[in-house]
Amino acid sequence: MKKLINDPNDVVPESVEGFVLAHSDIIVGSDDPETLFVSRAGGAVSGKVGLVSGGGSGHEPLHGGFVGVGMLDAAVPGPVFTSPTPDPILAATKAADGGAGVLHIVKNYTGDVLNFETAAELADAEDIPVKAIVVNDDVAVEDSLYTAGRRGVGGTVLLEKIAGAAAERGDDLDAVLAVATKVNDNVRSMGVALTACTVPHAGKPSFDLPEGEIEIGIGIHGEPGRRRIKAAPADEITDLLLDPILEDLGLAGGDDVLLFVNGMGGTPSSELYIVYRHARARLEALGTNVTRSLVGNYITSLEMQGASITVLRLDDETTELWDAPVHTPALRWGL
Amino acid sequence: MKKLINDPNDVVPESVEGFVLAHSDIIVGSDDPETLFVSRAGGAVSGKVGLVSGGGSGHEPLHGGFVGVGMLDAAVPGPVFTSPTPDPILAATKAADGGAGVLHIVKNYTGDVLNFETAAELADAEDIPVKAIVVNDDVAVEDSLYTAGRRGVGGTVLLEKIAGAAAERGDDLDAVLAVATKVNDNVRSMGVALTACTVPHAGKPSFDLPEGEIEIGIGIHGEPGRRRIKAAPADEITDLLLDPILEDLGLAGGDDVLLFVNGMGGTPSSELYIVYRHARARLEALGTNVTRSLVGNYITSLEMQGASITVLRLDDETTELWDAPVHTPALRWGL
Amino acid sequence: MTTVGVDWALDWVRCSAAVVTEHREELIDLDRAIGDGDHGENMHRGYRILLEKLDGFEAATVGDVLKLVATTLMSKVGGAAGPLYGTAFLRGAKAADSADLDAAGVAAVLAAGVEGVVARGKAEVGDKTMVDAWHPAAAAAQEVADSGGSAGEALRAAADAARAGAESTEPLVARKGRASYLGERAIGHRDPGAQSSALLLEAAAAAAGA
Amino acid sequence: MTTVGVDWALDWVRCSAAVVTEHREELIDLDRAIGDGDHGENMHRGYRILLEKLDGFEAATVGDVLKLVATTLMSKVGGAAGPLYGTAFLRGAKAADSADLDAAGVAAVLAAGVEGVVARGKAEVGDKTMVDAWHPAAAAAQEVADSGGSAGEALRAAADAARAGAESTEPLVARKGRASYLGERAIGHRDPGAQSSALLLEAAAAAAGA
Ligand SMILES: Nc1ncnc2c1ncn2[C@@H]1O[C@H](COP(=O)(O)OP(=O)(O)O)[C@@H](O)[C@H]1O
Ligand SMILES: Nc1ncnc2c1ncn2[C@@H]1O[C@H](COP(=O)(O)OP(=O)(O)O)[C@@H](O)[C@H]1O
Ligand SMILES: [Mg+2]
Ligand SMILES: [Mg+2]
Ligand SMILES: [Mg+2]
Ligand SMILES: [Mg+2]
Repeated sequence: MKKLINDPNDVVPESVEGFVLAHSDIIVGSDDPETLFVSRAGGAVSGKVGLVSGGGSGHEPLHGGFVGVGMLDAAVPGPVFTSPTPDPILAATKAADGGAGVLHIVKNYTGDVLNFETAAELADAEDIPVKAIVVNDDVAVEDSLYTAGRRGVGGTVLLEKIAGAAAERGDDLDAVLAVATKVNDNVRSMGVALTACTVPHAGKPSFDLPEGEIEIGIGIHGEPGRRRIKAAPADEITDLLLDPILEDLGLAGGDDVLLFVNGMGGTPSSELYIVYRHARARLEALGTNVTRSLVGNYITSLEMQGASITVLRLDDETTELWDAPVHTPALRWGL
Repeated sequence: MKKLINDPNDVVPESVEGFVLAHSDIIVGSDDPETLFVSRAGGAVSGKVGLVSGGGSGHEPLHGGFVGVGMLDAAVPGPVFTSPTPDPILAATKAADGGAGVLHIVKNYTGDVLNFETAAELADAEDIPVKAIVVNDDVAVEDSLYTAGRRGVGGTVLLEKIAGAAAERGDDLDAVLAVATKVNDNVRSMGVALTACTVPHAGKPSFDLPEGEIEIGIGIHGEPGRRRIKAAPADEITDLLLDPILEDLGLAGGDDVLLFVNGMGGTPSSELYIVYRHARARLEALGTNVTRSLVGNYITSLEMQGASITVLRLDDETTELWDAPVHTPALRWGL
Repeated sequence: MTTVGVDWALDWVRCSAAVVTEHREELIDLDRAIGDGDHGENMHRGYRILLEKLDGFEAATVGDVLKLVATTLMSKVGGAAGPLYGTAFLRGAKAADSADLDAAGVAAVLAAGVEGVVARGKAEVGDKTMVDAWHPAAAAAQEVADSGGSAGEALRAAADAARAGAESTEPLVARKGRASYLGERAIGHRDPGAQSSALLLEAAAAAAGA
Repeated sequence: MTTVGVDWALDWVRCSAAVVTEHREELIDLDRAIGDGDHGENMHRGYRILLEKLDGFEAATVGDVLKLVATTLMSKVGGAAGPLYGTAFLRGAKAADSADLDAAGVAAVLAAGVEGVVARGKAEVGDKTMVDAWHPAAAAAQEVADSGGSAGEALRAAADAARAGAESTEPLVARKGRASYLGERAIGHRDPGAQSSALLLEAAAAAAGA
């Protein structure tokens, strides 16, 4: 294991401390390290729906990097790859509440769902109305009664941006939830790993992936994917990720889409653009208009090499909300 | 070698193609693939000094990611880790020339210096006044008559931003060069590698770095560093990078600085913030004011794991120019 | 022991902390294989803090101890296991509001625990989760109670059944939790949560000297 | 051969392309050790394109061929080697504006080439660069010319001296180019540019059948 860390126990608190210091113009850390979260420097925005997300650490910049004007109000980092407990989620929910209620943006993993559920109950007991959107965009996972359902992956980033803009323009809690639901319904993702990642506490790679083999349908927690295949050219891998997305999304010629190529943390951006190039050509060949794009490391798995592709079908409203100004550590425009 | 690429020969052109497509609102690629460069979508800005940089590929987002309003006018990507030849540099220089002359921003490597020199001679023959700033901020390299001199590394990013803002506000060629020189005189960097990177054409890591060892004083081309040491906690490594920087820069208590922690491409941002945290504490203990910060992958070495620290001594002018609006694929604010 | 009481409950916590520490890496490795590699660390973190809280803790009933376990795991473990174990111990605590438990009392605590896990996690036996350890354990304890056995015997039977239950997860495809994403590839691996449940129940028996 | 002419120059290019292709990986590995691992690929790219350009190329003098080599390497190789080799061949071409070269002519071309490299790169003998191959090669050719040898003999002597010169870089610390960043760690490694220079000069001798 090779990492720029001190004690594995201190990875999350030290990293968050540095993160808050580096971005102190827009975010603050919680006072109590026992209920660790980050939130907007100015505090809750009165009258605005608060947006709170969170989950295990190791996916940076998700979620802390998306706290700021036009996006989240607070983010709760758990231990690496481990959902945070209800206490800090509750504390973040309180910090994000401007009197108009709070939306929990939860990636669909059993741990995240259960801990956010409990926090929402506790918030309810303190008279803070909470609704939750459970993001489940990963087409690598069969969505059936016999699984935990699809995982939440790349679509989460797009949803946080778009729902954040809806809250910022003054939508009420139900309206923000409706926008979030629309995004979740229209977004699909799939990922590939070239190498495994190493959880600091485990000290060993999360799985063994020999030279010449790659994992298709990988998640963001270093879980093995659905299948292992021989290494292949980027264009072929791109097809393997894109085909299930296109099928599931049922894109029609003339649809506007946002194409998001995400790096898993250890892949150079030059490679992401090679994937983007072919994915874009495929989408355009279908008659789809790639009207918005995002390429980079936005939802990662520590130092894993690999990428995921996310396609979001846009309409006028979601396009406008995507374009709205945003000022967070990891996503910024118009401000 | 595990990479999301097709033919190693196509890595640079395909990546640049995807890059240009993803950012077509602000940049364009050159028409002729034989003289590959990227430049601002609107063409040269009349009356503004043009800024051109370039060098081997593999350091993305440098330099293409910094083309746009407030920063570069054109960037020339060579083959991976290989300086581009004079032809595309000349073509980019012409594309960047708005009638006020062009500044070449050259990292101090023999190849870059020689090829930019030739291009400048050719531009001169076409009556385009060209001046060059050779960036040499890497304190890992002894600066003496008996070496090729210090390398240009992280300081390049800061210099491109600040000189770009000077050009944007209307400074003439000599004035932009003066600002660039001031930045170069006040910036120092040093890097560490935890793993080597693999040049696609070579197919093998650029050096062997066993588990438990790291390279101190690494460059950005996968060159081995000055010395190899046992892996150590992040805070110790941070000290090893920071000490020579502080010594060489001769910082005084009360100085304002920009602290830049850069990822080499394969390091999670959470680790960069751990480095940032300790570097910042060290600087503050010295009585230095860290008034600006930058943390992320801005000048990389393919998929190398590692980081570099850059410290820039700021004054009112460079602070103001740093804060000025910028709109490029990789750095954006105020627009 | 015919009955088990507060001292047993406190010992259970201490024995649990010991086995969880001892098996931390094993649980990490099981979770690396079909999950995300944190289960051992999560349980270890929870029980380490729980041990600290035990210092000077005053309990009148077994339920008081189990409630401390519940709230600590709930607020310190995180992931899927934290809320599930938290709920299990919370329900178990409610079923154990007396100073001493006989075999029927033990069986009632375990049954309440399973119900809690199922209520939160919606898993059934055979879904390759901790339910596959808890469910047979509760049933085995009930059998001992029905046939007039002691609390210690009930705990021993529960521990044995839990171990068998954990083993029984190996050939299964998972239908809940993170391993469910793997489909057929989960076959051949033991579920980490079932394994930690078996360890905790073994600690319960050991604490009773059974 | 007493003199070498345009055919020799064309053959030199072809032989160079062959050895550069054959030794591509060796040059990459030398550059990986003390540089950035691209030298073999850079030279290979340049000579591949040069071969294509040779198709149908009409040359009246050795200089015409060397000029094509110069401009192609200059505009296709990049890195440090591109402009340095480009300048060497450009200066060499100027010194070779006749149809045939005798030993003195060969020596003059090589001397002009070294001067070009030194003018651009400012390296001296012993700095662990391609100069360490070119400089003794030019001197050896001059000696053959002085003692009345043939062009072929001059090329053979140059090739031998270049090989020895490349070998002589192994124990050195580098003072120019990328290897200079390594300090003492460059010791024990042959300079890639010196090695490619030796290969090119060996090709020159081979093309003359020497
Ligand atoms: N829906 C569920 N019902 C019962 N147990 C579950 C469920 N989901 C997960 N588990 C248990 O949780 C264990 C994983 O715990 P842990 O690794 O700590 O959390 P996470 O999966 O969030 O990383 C699994 O091995 C399984 O036994
Ligand atoms: N200043 C110099 N003078 C002479 N030769 C040099 C100089 N700098 C570098 N070289 C030569 O160039 C070679 C490296 O070429 P190459 O790897 O193609 O370029 P780069 O170093 O830019 O990657 C070195 O091995 C050395 O022989
Ligand atoms: Mg987990
Ligand atoms: Mg190079
Ligand atoms: Mg787990
Ligand atoms: Mg090289």
